[in-house]
Amino acid sequence: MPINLETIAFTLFAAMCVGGGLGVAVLRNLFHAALSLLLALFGAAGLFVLLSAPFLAMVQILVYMGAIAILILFVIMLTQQVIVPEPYNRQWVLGALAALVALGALFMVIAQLGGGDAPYLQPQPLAPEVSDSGIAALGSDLVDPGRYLVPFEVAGLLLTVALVGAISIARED
Amino acid sequence: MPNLPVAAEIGSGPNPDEPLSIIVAAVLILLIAMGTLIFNIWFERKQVARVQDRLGPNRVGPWGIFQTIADVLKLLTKEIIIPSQIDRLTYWLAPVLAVGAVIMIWAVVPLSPVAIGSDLNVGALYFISISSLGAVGVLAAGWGSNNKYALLGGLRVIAQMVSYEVPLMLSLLVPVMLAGSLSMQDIVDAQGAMWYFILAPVACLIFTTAGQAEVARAPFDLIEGESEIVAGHHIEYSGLAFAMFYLAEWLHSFTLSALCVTLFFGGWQGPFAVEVPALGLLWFFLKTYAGYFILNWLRYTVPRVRIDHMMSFNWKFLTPIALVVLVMTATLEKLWPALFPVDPGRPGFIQSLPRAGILFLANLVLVGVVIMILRQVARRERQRVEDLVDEGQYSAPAPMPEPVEV
Amino acid sequence: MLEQWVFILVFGIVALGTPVAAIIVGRVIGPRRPNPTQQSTYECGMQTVGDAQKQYKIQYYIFTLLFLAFDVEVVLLLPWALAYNQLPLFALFEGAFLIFILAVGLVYVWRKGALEWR
Amino acid sequence: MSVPLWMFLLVAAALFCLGIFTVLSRRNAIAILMGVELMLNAVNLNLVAFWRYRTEAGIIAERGGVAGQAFAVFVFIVAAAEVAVGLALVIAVYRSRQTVTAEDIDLLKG
Repeated sequence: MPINLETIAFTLFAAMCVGGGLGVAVLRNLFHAALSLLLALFGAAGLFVLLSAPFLAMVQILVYMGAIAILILFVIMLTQQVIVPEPYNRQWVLGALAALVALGALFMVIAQLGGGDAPYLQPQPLAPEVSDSGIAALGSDLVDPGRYLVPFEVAGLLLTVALVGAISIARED
Repeated sequence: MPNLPVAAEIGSGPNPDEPLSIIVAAVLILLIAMGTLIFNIWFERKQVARVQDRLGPNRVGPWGIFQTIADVLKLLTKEIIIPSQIDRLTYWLAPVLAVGAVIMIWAVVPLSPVAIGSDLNVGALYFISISSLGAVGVLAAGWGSNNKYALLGGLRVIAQMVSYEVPLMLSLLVPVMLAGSLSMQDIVDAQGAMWYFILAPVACLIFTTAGQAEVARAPFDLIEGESEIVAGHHIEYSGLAFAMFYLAEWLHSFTLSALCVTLFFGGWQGPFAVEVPALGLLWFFLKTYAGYFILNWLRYTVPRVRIDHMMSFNWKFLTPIALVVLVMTATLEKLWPALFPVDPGRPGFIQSLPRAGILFLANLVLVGVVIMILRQVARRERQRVEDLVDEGQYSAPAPMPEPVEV
Repeated sequence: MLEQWVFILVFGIVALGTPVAAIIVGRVIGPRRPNPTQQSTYECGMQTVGDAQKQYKIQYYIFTLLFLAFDVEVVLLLPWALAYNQLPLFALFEGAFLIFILAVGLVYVWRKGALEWR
Repeated sequence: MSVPLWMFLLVAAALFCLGIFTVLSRRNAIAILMGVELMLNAVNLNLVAFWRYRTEAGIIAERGGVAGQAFAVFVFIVAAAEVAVGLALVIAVYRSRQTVTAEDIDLLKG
């Protein structure tokens, strides 16, 4: 891997991602764990930019960091069990084992793909006519009856149902 | 005005072979933001003094223009008091995030046809995403200070910020739809013939109102309700650490004006702006200061809103109207080309007239309908209160006692 | 396309570095004479009782929840609005229907009285 | 692009496994939800990485060129809905039982 701005940025964001994820897994203070989750999500947003999907990167910041993370921080404040003496349950060794096994399995699958030299792994240049990285194409695909129209409307329905459901569950009466 | 040669290079796509030019441009934009801020604080203090029939700063330098610099020097020599009960990581993260998020918005604000930090193809989305990061800073300040007032103030301001972000985003969709692009420079370019304020006045008003609430300035400055929650989330900060929150708020207010100008008032568009880019810079700042003046005027004229009213105003008034405006604009965008086919032979201004006329009239009709509905609701509310009084369930408050002469 | 983000990266570092530098300068230049009274939590001159990290009203959560729903809806509508002028007339009804679905949710929550601040 | 695909996949795999560990081992229900978010994010990273590396030039503007991005958008939405309902349940349980520890929530054990 040559050393240039792109690889440096990749290393930075990948470290943020993994480091943040590690923080979520191990930090005792739940509020710090949530901030660590923010770091991981920000790293992922950076990786999306590197993958030429700036729209998703911005959506990641807007939805995950701006809304979901705030919701999580709110509930941490509401439930006030921020620092507990024992953050892990009895089966944490089992959990660690399962995670390691999964990592090993995924690693073997990725190893099957081969290194960066395999020809089909070379990234394709984005077509010059889509200077917007495919956002307009995404827009027309989302409302195309032959493609994602049904998921598009169902997503709206899901949101409404989740909203109504969550509010009736969370309300006092 | 200087011609900003370096930023001009960046505007046409930064040169990766010259990392220095990027850094210089970044520092230049930071200096523009900070320089205007120093001036803005004096400008606003002078203006509010006039509104309140005072003189305002008038000691340091001519017309007190160096007052802000003196203030900065004073803050520099103040002690930064660090309370002993804080959560260190969160406490220090908060001011950094609050300021950083606001400054970062300036990366996508087009200052002139050639001077823009980075003309991202998702510029408008970048702006709302980054400004939503500021909310995390507020929450961190509230929680990290380990102070009840700070936490309550933080929670309040978050509830306010996130609520008002909804109409803000929905009204942002209107210029995006009209221009067919998320890039800020494209949105400004598309307003060459006609400002979007004419095409979408209601969206502009919603954007400004929601933006003012998002910045948490009067009449939506509930965090500063001194009698209730002292000073909000930044109560435990002092010295330059407090100045960071102060800076973030004032810069955010100016940024809001700049964004409003970019999205609805043609940004740098003006006579000869395309031919002489430096002139674009002049138009941009003229418009932005005009907007800033009006926002400040509102700020010091309208009394503070109560929190329940503020939430109702957002969810029961602004958000539904923003949804209606969006659907209305979408409908008319499909309608007007069918009624008035585009004639490419005509100049741009004439061409844009039918579209502007139809959209503007529709907006006027919408405003009329909304006012009628509001009057209906107000009449019903008055009737309800009168009925309560008649039934004896509610009595008017006793008159104030006469002041005693001493 | 990626080149434009180089500036954002650099500018982000500059933007975050500014407050960090300012606070460090403030701590270096400013005096530092800590004492227990000065460092205690501010509470209008009273002794602070207990931690601040207590339980707070559910109302804040409900408004954030509403925000989340509309936030995600805007994400769905953004590509639609962007591509709108190239889309057929049919797209108008699809977008309007999505807005209608969420508006129904808002009206339901409104009728239920969850929008009242208590 | 000078970063090969497998490195992105590796980051996603690490994130996913950290998510698994968090979900299986944490006692706090909110932490478990955070682990789920990590896992969903890893999935998104994979979707976009494969989209970027396997979509051929010129196909973006045509039909199906942005399938990876579209899927990722739907994952975002499902994640949002999941977290909204999940946290509402946490709050409801907390209100009735004063706990957010997953092991203590055994209402169905009789």
